Amino acid sequence: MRLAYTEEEEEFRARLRTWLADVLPTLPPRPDPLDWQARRTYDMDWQRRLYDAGYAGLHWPKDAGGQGATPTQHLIFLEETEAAGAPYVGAGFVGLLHAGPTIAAEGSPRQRARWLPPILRGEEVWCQGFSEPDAGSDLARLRTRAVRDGDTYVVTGSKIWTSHAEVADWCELLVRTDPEAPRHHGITWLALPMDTPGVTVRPLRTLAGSHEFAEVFLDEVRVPVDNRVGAENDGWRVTMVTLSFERGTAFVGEVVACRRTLRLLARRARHNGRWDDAAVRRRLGRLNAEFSALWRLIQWNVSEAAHGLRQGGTGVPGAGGSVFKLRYSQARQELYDAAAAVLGPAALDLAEEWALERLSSLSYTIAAGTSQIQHNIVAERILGLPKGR
Amino acid sequence: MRLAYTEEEEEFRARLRTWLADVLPTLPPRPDPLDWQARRTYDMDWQRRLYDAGYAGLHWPKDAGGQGATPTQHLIFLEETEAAGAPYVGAGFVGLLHAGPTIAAEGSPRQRARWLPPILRGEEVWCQGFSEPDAGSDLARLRTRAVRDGDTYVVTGSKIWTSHAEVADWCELLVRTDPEAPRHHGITWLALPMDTPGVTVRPLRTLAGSHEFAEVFLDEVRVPVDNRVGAENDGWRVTMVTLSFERGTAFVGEVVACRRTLRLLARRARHNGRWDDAAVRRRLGRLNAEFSALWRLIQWNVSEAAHGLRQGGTGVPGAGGSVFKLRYSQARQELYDAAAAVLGPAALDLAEEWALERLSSLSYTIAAGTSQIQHNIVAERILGLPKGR
Amino acid sequence: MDFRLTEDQRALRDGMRQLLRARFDREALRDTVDGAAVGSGAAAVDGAAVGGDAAGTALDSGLWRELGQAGLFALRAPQSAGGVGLGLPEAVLLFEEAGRALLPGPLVASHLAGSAGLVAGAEDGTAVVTAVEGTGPYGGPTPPVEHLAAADAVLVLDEGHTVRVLSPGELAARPMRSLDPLTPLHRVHGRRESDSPGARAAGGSGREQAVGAGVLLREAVLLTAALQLGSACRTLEMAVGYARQREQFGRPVGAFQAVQHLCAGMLVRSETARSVVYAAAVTVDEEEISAAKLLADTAAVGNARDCLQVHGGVGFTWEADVHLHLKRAWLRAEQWRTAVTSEERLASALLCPI
Amino acid sequence: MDFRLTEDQRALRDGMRQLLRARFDREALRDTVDGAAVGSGAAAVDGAAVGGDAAGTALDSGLWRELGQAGLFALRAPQSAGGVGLGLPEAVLLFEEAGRALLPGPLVASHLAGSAGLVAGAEDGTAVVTAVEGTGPYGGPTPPVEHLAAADAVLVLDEGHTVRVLSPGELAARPMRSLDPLTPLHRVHGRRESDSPGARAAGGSGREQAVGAGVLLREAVLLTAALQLGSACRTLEMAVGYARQREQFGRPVGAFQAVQHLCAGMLVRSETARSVVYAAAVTVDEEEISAAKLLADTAAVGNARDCLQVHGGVGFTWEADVHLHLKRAWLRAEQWRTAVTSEERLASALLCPI
Repeated sequence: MRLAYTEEEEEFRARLRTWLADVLPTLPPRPDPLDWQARRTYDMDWQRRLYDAGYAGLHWPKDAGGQGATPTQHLIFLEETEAAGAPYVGAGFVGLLHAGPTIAAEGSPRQRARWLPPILRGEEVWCQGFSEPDAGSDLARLRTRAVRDGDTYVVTGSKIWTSHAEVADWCELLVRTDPEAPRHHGITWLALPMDTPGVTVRPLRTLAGSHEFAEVFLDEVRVPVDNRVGAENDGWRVTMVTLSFERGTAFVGEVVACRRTLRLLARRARHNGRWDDAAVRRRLGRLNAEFSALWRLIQWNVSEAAHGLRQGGTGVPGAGGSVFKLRYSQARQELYDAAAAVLGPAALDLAEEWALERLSSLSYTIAAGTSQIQHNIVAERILGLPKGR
Repeated sequence: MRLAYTEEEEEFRARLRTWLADVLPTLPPRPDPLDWQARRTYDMDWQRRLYDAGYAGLHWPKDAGGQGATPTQHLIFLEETEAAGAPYVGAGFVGLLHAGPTIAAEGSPRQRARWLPPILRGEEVWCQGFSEPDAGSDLARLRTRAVRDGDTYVVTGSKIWTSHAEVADWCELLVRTDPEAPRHHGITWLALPMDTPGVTVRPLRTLAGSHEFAEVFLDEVRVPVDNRVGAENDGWRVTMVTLSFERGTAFVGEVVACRRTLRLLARRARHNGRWDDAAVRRRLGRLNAEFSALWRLIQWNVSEAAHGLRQGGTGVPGAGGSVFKLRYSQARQELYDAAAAVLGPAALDLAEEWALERLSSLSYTIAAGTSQIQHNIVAERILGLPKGR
Repeated sequence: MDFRLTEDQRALRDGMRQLLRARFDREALRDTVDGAAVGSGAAAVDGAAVGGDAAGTALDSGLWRELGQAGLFALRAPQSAGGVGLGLPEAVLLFEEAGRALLPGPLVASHLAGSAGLVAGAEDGTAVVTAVEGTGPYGGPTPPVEHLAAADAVLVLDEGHTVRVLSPGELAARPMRSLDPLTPLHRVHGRRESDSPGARAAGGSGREQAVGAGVLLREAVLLTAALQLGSACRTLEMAVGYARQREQFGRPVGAFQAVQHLCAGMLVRSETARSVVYAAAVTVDEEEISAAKLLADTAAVGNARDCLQVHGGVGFTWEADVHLHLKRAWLRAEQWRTAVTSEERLASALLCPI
Repeated sequence: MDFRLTEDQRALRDGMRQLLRARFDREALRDTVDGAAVGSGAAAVDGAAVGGDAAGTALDSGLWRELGQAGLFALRAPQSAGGVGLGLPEAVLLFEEAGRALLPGPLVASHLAGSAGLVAGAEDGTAVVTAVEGTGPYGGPTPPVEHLAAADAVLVLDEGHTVRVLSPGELAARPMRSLDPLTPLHRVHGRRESDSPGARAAGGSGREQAVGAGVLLREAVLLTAALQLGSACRTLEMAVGYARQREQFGRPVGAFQAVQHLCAGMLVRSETARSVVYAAAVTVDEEEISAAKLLADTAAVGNARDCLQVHGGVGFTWEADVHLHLKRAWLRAEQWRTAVTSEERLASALLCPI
């Protein structure tokens, strides 16, 4: 139990802070959230600056062009960039955190050479084609079909919840190549160029009124077999490898932001008089405890991941990841409910940032495995309870 | 929607109030809760007074010796006796509310003549032998065996959670007569004289430190076949008939008592300063709403039962019963948690009545069908969701 | 004592349900949302303050007149005054149906004005009436005013005062970017002094009777609770319907205990709320009305959230109706007596001698 | 930064677990309960005020000395003073084990006295030390004092003052019917003036060093949180063990989603609490200690309740251990900083500049 950072880690932090202080004032103005092209340009510009400064692919292995940083350095990076108000990874998300690491781990040398450098340099945008309308938590229902025709796959189906599809160059796509195979067998991983004929992108509006996601329709889309990463029907395993690259750091920035929000909320309450209500005040106090604990839980998960890596393991966060996810999705919703209690009638005004974020927070108990599924995972895989039916 | 009581109902209430005002001051002092014999005597004395005043078996049919009162009159009776601080049914509970009504509905003329009058006159005490250590919510696991030997059944097994077993004359017993039959088939209803050789009663201590319950061990106990009510292997149906006799009134007295407790708690909080804490105050305010609603829910359930009876139905509360049970068991626990918040350190002192009742309240989400089972019942039987697995 | 609805009450409720099915079905609802969303969708993202009103009113005046003809607004006006002559219990049943259908518009204020004869034309739906509440729960700002741009008159309801009726132009108000796409909202700052022709006393339209705001406030709270109750019932139906039909892991999700228990909990919330909402309609008891609003708010918000959870990703889309219920439920929880106020009142009541 | 336990820390924890397994297993626990219950069982029902103490102390002085020999009390005293010379993180690990085993006794006060050298004999378990806290969360009565009759000395810890050490006889106190059968409690009314020999200054046993109560109070809060954490982990284990073995409807109840989700929720509670309890042991930060106590209280109480629910009727019996955990958890939630105090402090901290 050593919460202090090592000298090396503190040096990394100091260097990063200096760089951020230099670079942030030189950034162009933030783009209009509705202008996808401008967002892409802005995010890729930021990625290029990271690349030039030696921060691109921080957690990627060195042989893939990354920096081979430890999970703790990655934690520090995410903490400091969020605290400094630096741009978020944005359009680079899928490339840097999912598709890239997958290709780095499972791709052929040619595939790595083709796809990885443009991700790191901020030249190509990837999106993710995993979810389908009918396959929520249940991958057995993944129905996008790929039929082999010579040296191409002919793909037909549809994907949902795809971010940045409008401006992506590539899509990491899961398709069903063996319709007879049970559950997650018979699935294959393909890299689909988004300008292939037959690909249609339709924005998907969320309840928050935003268009952060899209649906992608695939009508006899031809994808070269060369674009397949890993073996045919082995796509599920290939995909799972990706997860190891988060190493417990997935929500670092968000938790830092939540803690800042909490302090701002307390000030707002002080200002509008709700602070005098003991119930409101104590609710904020309890949330302070929640988010302190969640921050420590992240540090713990990162420590375990780092240890696992040193031992030659994958660094996939085990128990801690699901525990964190369950508690955090709950706490985040409670945070924005508390925000509404502080705001009062102003919570009905979407011009209030927190009113809008309250709406977005509703997805947290659903996305990336509903809380129901997460509970099942914890019960069966961690606690060893008999398989539920 | 007519919440006012009819003239006839108000007359019934007025007559009852007058009688209670006359009789309550003449009662002997309350017995020591540890002295079972004294409790029996006290409870049976009260029952005899009810009998003499024409209130015995209020909700029993007239042809069984009861008063044939409507569910609404029964509601009024329970409300008024609780409000006046009259004795609770106590040792008469099983006879008057379960065994008696079962015999009235399913017994032969001889059985009715033998068993019903002593119940109404407060002469014989019944206890209930349904639950078993291994058969909680799942009756398929009921294992007390009865083997036919001429004109007797030979019964071996054990029962748990039996109230008043120490002073009971009779036990309404569910036994398994067909071990091959599935689930609730193959069960038979027997009236067991508690002084039969082979019957052993052992007090069962609850977490509240009380001995309200006992275990009953049966070692080759011989019960005459004449004591069987209903057909062999038909005991489950026979037993279910009993439930209809509560007609939504099961918790009337308790809800009246909870509402009184809530007012007393508010006064206590006012007195010890916790009332100044908005969070404590509003918690009590919300509980006030909860119990107002629960009271209305009872009235509704009773209205439905009365209507069902008038239509020639059973008067079994349907949806309303499970909804009430789920909400009430939760609200009762919240009430005593709020009591602990008001009491502060005094909640650690069992000399405080509420501290002890807080412990007892823990059984409410477990007894008579856990909240989990109740949720299932509501989901499947009322909402028509597919059978869970 | 008989809690059940009378046959007349059932018939009235069924009639309203049929009317709404015919005139405001799901397609009409979504058309209204799409109409309103042109402005508010953009407003939610870019910087311009464009309220739903500016993008075209969400109110269908034809439908409003039909509701008037069906007696929704004049329901409690005496027959001698051209009203239907029914009571609060009947009004509660109709408002429950309106809540179920997510009917937009200042229903509560228009009903109060129409039934108490405060604004000419309110009773038959030719005039649309909205309202301003008194101070908020912390003595702070009043809740926003809904449908101000579409309104012909504004009731001012302040506890302890008589009702005042203003014309919308008399209010100094700024449009908000309303959370609820079907309910344009304005933040009220005060009276506009420049062009104010002075507040008309309660009992406009010629009649001079002064009405205390207290009675109308209580009724507004109760009717809002009824709207919430209807919404809670509807989201339960939506959740159950979806759980029956959506399959995962080879069976309907409704066969999973976790989903079953969410749905059962929703029924418990709505039926508990119903018992006290209906009772409060009969007793018109101040304490019971607070209980009704508190539990109906909890049921509407809780059920909408659980309905969203049962729907999973689908529930998070704009195309699903769940969010419309949740947003309206959040809005109504801030209107006409918040939880803070209700709980405080219910707490104080515990100290009163019985 | 490395959050994981060191090998030494693991060994220390395992050693404590083994010691407790050998010297205070389930049988010993139940024997202690049966011994204490003679009085409190009767007390719970009849009118006589018989505390656990009157019926014989629940403290096993042999065990207490063994704990002393194992270093539990002198753990943080410097080696130069005959102590073990370890820190709060190690103390937290040992207290977690004590909480898991439901070890009775004034562990926190004895550890504080032994590690700070405040009472001679505390360090090796020959003296038993209990404590009185300052005012309660509303400025009201202090929490009750535990194991007063078995104690040789009483620490008085009042924020902003130095520690005082009294002999038990100096306190005017009345026995309570303790909720927890293993923890006799007294309500303190004040100092007994008649036979009071005056309070000895902190630093009894010859040494004169004055110790501020603030530091010890913080440590008491943290160590109590560790006890709660251990209890929360134990009730989780009990629930999982029972759910695996108990069958209903033809399969283990642990195969039902409803039970699975209860258990998963318990793990989430205990692991979240653990992260902040361990961190607070390292930082000894006032704010983080409040968070640790708050979340550990919630975990201990919540897990005990859910454990009871998983056990069903069996959990409601005296023979099951669940209730012992729940009662101790409730007691500890009232001791050494209640939720009200923690939440208020954590709220105030939000307003401090970073």
